[in-house]
Amino acid sequence: MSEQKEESGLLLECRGINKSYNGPMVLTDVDFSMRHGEIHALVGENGAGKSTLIKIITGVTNRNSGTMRFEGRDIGLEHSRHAAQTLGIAVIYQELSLIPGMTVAQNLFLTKEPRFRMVRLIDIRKMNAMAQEIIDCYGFHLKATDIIDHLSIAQRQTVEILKALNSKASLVIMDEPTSSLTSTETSQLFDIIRKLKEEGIGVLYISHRMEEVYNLSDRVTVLRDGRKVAVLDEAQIDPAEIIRLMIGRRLEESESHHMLSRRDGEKVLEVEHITSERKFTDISFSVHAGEILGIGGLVGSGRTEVLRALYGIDPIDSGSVRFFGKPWTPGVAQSIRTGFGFIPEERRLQGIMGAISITGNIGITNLDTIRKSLFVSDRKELSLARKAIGLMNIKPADPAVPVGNLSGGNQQKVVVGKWLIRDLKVLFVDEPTVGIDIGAKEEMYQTFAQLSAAGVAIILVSSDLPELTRLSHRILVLRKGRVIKEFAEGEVTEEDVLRASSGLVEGGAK
Amino acid sequence: MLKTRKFEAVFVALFLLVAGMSLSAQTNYKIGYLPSTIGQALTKAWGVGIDNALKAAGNPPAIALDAMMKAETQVSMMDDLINQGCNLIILQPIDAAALTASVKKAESKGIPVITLNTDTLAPHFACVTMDDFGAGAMIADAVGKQLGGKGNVAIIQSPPGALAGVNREKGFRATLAKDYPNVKIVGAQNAEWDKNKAIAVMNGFLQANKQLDAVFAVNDNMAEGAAIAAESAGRHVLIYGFNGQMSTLAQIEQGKVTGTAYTNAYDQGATAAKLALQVLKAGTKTFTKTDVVIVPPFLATKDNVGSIPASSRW
Amino acid sequence: MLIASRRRLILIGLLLAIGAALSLLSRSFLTLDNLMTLLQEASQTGIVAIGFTLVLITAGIDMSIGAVIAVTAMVCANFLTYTHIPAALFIPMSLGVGLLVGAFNGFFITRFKLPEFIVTLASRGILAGLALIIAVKDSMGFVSNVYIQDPVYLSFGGTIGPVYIITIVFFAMAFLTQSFLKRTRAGTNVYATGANPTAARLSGINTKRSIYGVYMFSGFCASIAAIFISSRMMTAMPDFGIGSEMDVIASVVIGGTPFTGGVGDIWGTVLGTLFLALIKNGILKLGISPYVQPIAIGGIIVVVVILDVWYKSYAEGQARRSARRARESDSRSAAA
Amino acid sequence: MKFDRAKVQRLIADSRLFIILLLLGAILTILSPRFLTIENLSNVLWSVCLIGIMSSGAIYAPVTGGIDLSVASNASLSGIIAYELMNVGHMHWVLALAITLAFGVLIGLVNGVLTTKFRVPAFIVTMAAKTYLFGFAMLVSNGATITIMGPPQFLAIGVGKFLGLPIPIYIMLVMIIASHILLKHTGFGRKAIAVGANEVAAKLSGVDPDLTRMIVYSISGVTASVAGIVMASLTQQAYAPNASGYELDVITAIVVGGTSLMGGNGSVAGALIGAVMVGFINNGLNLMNIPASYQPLVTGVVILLALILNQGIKMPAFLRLLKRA
Repeated sequence: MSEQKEESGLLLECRGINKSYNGPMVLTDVDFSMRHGEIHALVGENGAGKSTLIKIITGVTNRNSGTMRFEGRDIGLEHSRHAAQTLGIAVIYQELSLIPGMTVAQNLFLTKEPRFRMVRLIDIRKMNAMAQEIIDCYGFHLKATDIIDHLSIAQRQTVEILKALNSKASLVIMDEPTSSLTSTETSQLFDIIRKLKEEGIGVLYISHRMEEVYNLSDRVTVLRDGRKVAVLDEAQIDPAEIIRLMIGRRLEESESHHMLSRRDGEKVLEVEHITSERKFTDISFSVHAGEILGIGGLVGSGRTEVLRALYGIDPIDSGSVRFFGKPWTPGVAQSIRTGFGFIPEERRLQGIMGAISITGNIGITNLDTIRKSLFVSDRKELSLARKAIGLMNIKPADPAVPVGNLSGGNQQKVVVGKWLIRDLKVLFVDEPTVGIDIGAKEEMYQTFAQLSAAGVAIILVSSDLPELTRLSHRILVLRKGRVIKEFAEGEVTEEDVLRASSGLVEGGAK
Repeated sequence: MLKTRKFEAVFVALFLLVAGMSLSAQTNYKIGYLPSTIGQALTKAWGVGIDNALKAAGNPPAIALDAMMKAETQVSMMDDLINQGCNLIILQPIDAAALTASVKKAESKGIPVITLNTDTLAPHFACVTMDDFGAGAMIADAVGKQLGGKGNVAIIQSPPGALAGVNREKGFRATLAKDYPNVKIVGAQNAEWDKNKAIAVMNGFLQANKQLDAVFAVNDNMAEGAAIAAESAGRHVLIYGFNGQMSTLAQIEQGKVTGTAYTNAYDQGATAAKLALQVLKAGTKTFTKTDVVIVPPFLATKDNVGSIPASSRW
Repeated sequence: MLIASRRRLILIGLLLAIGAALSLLSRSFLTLDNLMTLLQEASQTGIVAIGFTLVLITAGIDMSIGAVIAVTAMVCANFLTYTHIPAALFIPMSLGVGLLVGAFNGFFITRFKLPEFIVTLASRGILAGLALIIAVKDSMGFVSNVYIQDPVYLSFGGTIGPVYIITIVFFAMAFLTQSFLKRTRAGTNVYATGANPTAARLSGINTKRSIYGVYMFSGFCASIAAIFISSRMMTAMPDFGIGSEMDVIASVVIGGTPFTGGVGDIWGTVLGTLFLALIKNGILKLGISPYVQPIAIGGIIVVVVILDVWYKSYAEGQARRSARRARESDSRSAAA
Repeated sequence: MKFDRAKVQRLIADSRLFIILLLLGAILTILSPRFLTIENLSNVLWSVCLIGIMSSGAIYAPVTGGIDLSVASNASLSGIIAYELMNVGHMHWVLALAITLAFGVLIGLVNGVLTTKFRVPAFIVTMAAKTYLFGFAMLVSNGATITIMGPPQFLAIGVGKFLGLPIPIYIMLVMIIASHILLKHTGFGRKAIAVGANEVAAKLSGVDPDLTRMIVYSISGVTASVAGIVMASLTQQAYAPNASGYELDVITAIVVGGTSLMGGNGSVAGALIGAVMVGFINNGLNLMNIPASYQPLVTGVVILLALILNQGIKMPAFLRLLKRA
C-alpha cells in the first residue's frame, strides 16, 4: 500500500493505530491523515473498523497504541470525548443526537447556554439571538425558536451541523449523513459540506454510497478488516476500484448498463385509479409474476404510501385493486395470508423487534403457518427460523439471539428472511439497503433476483438510483402523488429517473 | 373555544343533577358524621343509629364523609365540615393526637364535637365510647377463667398506631399480666383489620405453636378469619373477637367463634345523636371538660348470644 | 410551545368554569375560609408534586414519596420527644431524610439499571417499615403519637393574614423550580435526560447526575410537605402520606406532564393540583353520597385527560401537517 | 462439551429466579424449624393465592408495555356483585358467577378501550378505574360489610379442600399454568409480546395492536374478578375496600418475576415465584413472631436483592459497588 509521505500542517494525523476490545484486533497499524479544509471519505464494509477509528478520534474509546496529532498537538493515549470536543472535533451521528421538545437554539447551546453576569441564569433572549445569527450566517431556512419535533430529518441534520460549527469545530465527522435524506436534501447537504470546506473546516465523511464519495471527496481512505488498504487522491477515485479495494473480490459490473426488460408472466396485481386523500391520486399499474417493478420519486412523492395502502395498512379512498384477476380489498392480516410480503423502511422503527429473538421475529409474521388451532408449535417455528437463517445466511446463525444485537445488514436479512419461508406472491420492498454494507447489499440483490426468477412479483421503492435502475425490470416514477413517467423498455439512466422525479419530463409521458 | 363551552355544558349538567340532591338538606340542624371509614360494619351501624335518632326528632340525616382510614383525610374533612357550617360534628378520631387540633378548631368556631370510641387530647363536648381498654380486660378475664389460669394465647393485632385496637390489646395484656400470670402470650401479629390477612396470621400461629389455646383478635373480622384458619387446620382454639357484628354473633351461635365484646352500635350512635340534639337546643358552645358517656359492652358467648334481638344486631 | 400554552388556557378555563358552577351550587364554597382550606389542601399535594414533576420529566417515577413523608414526620417526632434540640435546628436535618432516600433510589436506578417503578416501590416498603420502627412508643411498646406543642414547629401550620404559610411556600417553590428548569443549565439537562438520554450523554451531559438530582429533589419536597402536614395536625403518624402518591401522580398528569418524559413544567403541575383539590373540595360541598364521590373524581380525571389527549393530538397533527406542506414546497422549489 | 456448558449456563440463567427462591427458603428453614413443613408451605400458597390469581392475568398489561392498577378494586367489586346476584337476586350460583366474570371482562374492556381508542396512558386509566370502581363497590354494597352465608357450593370454593390442599391453591395453579400456555404457546401470547416489543413492526406483521390490548385488559379484568370471587368465598365476606392495596403487591410479584414494565417480555411462572417470595417473607417473620413493623422493611430489601441477583449481578460486585458508594 502506498505510504502517505510526511506533510506539514496536517489537520489530523494518526500513525500505527492499534485497537482490540480484549481479544481480536479491530484496528491493526492504521495510518490516517486529514488536511485542513479537505473533504475526506472513509469507506469500508461494516466491520472494517471505520466506526472504531472514528470512536478513537473522537475519544469515545482509547487506542491501544499509535500516535495521534491534531493541529500539531499530540493527543495522548488517554483521550476523552470531552477532550475531543474542546480540541474542535465534532461528530454528526447517524442516529440524530438532538433533544426533541427543545428549540433549535436550546439544542445549539446545550450545556453552554449563555448566562447573565450576576445571576447564573440562562439569558434566553440572548441565546435565541446568537442562534439566529449563526443560522443566518450560513443561510439555512430555520428559526432559532423552532421546536425540533416539527422539523424534517434534513432540517434536523442541518441543526446538527450548526451544532458542530457552533462548537468551533475544525474537524467535522459525518457518519452516513445522507442515509435518511431525499436526493434534494442530499444535494443541499453537499452544498453545506462544500461551504464548510471553504471555511477551512475538514470534513471526514463516511458513506456506503459510492456516487457520493465520487462526487464529494478530495481524498478517500479505504479500510478492510481493520487495516488501511489504500488512500486515493481525487484523480484516482473511481467507484468500481474503491469497491474492489473494499471487498477485495471484483463484483461483476452490473452497475454500468441498466437495460429494462418486460416480463409477461401472469398479472399478479392490477391497480386501477387508486386514490388516497392527501397521499396519492389516481395511481394505475400492474405487476406481473416474476417482475420487479421499481418505483422512483422523491421522498414524500407518495411511493411508500402506495405500498402501505396496497399492503392494507392505510385505507384507499377510491379506485380498485385486482389480485390474480379477482377484486381485492387490502388488509394486513389477510394480505399476509394470501401471499403478500412487506419490507418496510426504517428497519429499526418498523422492521424488527430488537429485544426479541430471531425466532420470535420470524414467528410473528408466520403465525398462520406455525399454529395449529389455538396453539403455536415451537418446533415448527424454530425450523422456520433455521430455514430463514440458512436462506439468508444470517450471522450469527443462532435463532435465540435478540435481533437488536445483530449488525444492520443481518437485521435486514431477518426482515427479508421471514417472508422467504412463505409461499410468496407479491413482495413490497421499501428502501431495502439503507445503511447496510456492500456485501449484505449484494446478497440482498441476489435474493430479489432469485425471488423474481421464482415468479414472485416485487414492487421496489428506492431512493438509491443505481439500485433502482439495476434491479428493476420496469420503473414508475411518482411525483406529488401521481405517476409522472413510466420507463417500460429500452435503456434508462439514473439521470432519466432523477429528472422525472424532479418533474422535468420530456414529452410529458404519463 | 367551542371545546371549552362543551366542557362547561358537561359539568354544569353534572352539577345541576347533584344540586337536586343537595337542595333538600336545608332544615333544622346540620350535623356531620365523620367516622374513620364508612366501609365497616361498626361505622355503618353507628351511622344508621345516628340517622334514625335524628329522623325521630324531625332532623335531616347527618352529612356522612369517608376518611378512608387516613388521618390526613379526616383532618381535611373536619375543616370541610367546619367550612360547610355544620352545627355539630360526630367524629370517630382515627388517632387521638392527630385529630385534637381539628376538634379544637371546630369548638373554637362554636361547633360542638362528639367523639366516638376514641377520645382526643383536648377537652370537647362529649365522648361516647364502648371503653376499648375495659372491654379488652373483660375478654382477658374470660380467657383466663376458661383456661383455668394456664395456657398459650396469641393476639391478632390491628395496624400499629391504630388506637382502638391498641387500647383493646392493652386492656387484654394488662389483665392477663395482673390476674393470670401463667397464661402465656406466645404471639402477636398485625392483620390490618383484614379477614383474609388474619387467616394467614392465624395459620402462622398454628404452625409456630403446637399448643395454642386461645386467640384474641381485636376486631370481629379478624376473629372470623382466625376461625376459618383453625377450622381448616382442624385445631380447636378459643377465638375471641371484638365489636359483635351480626356475622360474628351468628358464628358464635354456630360455635365457630367463642365470644366477642358486643356493643349495640345502633344505641351508641343514637346516644350520640340524642346528646347532639340536646346540646344544640341548649346552645352551649364552650366546654371545659369532656363528658364521657360509656356504652358498656358485654361479653357475648354461645350462652347469652341468643338474648340479643335481631333488631339490635348490626 | 404554543400548543402547550393553549392546553394550559383550556385547563384554566375548566378550573374557572367548575369554580363558578360550585359557587352557584353551594353556599359554603365561595367563602374565604373554604378557598384558603382549598389552597392549603392543594399545596399539601402540590409541594410533593413539584418534585415528582421533575422525576416524570426524566421519564422516571417515584412511588416512595408518600413513605418519605411518613419517615420525615417520625424523625421530627423523635427529635421533639427525645431531644431538646430547637425545631429551627432539627427541621433542616430532617429534610435530609428526603435527600438520602432520593440518593438511595438514584443509586439503584443508575447503577443497576433497575426499573424506577419497582425500585421506588421497594424503598416505599422499606421506609413504611422504618417509620413504624422509629415511631415513638409508650411504656408497653405500642406506637403512641405525640401531641406536638413546640410553638416554632407549629408555626409552620399557621397563616399569614388569611393565607396559610404552606400555600405561600408552595407558590414560592413552584416559581423557583420553574425558573430552575427553564433558566439554568442543570434544568435544561433534566429535560435532555428525559427526552433523549443517549443524545444528552453525547452532548456531554452527566445524565446520572440529573437522575440522582431529580430523585433527591423529589424526596426533599416530600420531606418539606411532611413538616407542614405534621405541624398542621400537631402530631406525626407512621402512616402519614402513604397512599397519597396517586393524588400526586394524578395532579401532575392532569397538569400535562406525560409519562414519556422530556416535556412538562411546574405551572402545569400547579394547575393540576389546584384542579384536583377543587374537585375533591367541591364534591364534599354538594351533599352527594360519599359512595358517589370516588366515582365522580375518577370519572372527571379520565374525562379531563381524554380531552387533553384529544386536543394535543389534534393540535400537533396540524403543526406536523403545516411543517410537511412547508417541506414539500421547499423541496419542490429546490428541485425545479 | 462446550455446547453442553452453554446449554447448562442458559438453563441456570432461566431458572435463576427459582434458585433465588430456594435460597430464601433455605434461609428461612434455618431461621425457623417450623418453616419447612407441608402444612406451612401449603399455608403460604394459600395466603398468596389471591395475588397469584390476579397476577396470572394482570401480567399481560406490562407485557404490552402497559399497567393495570385497577385489579384490586375490580376484585372487591366482583365479590359484591356475586353476592348481590346470588343472595339478593336469588340466582343460581353458577349463573351468578358467570355474570360476575362477565362484569370483570367489561371492566377490563373499558380500560382497554380508554387506553387504545382514547390514547389515555394506561397508568391514568387504571388508576382512575381503581377510584371509581371503589365508588361503585360502595354504591352497590351500600357501604356495608356483607357476610355471605351461602350457597355452600360457593363457600366451598374458598375454604373447601381437595387432597388436603385448599381449593384456591388449585384454582391459582390452574390459572397460572393456563396463563403461561396462553403467553408462551398461543398466537395471542405472541401478539401481546410483539405489541410490547415494537408496536409498528407488530402491526406490519398483521397484528392489531388495539385489539390485542383490549383483549389484554379484558383478561386482566376477568382474572381480577376470579380473584374477587375466591376472596369473597374464602372470607365469606364482601365489602368495598376488601382487596384494597393488593394491586401493588400484584405488580411487585410480576416485576420481581422478571417481567419488564417496558413490555416485550413476560414470565407467568416468574410472577408466581415473585408472589411466593413475598409470601415466604411474611410467613417467615410471622413464624419467628417478629413485629409487624418489620415486614414491609424486610420485604422491600428482599425485593431489591432479588431484582439485583435476577439481573445476574454477582454478589461481590454488588458489595464492591456499595462500598464505593
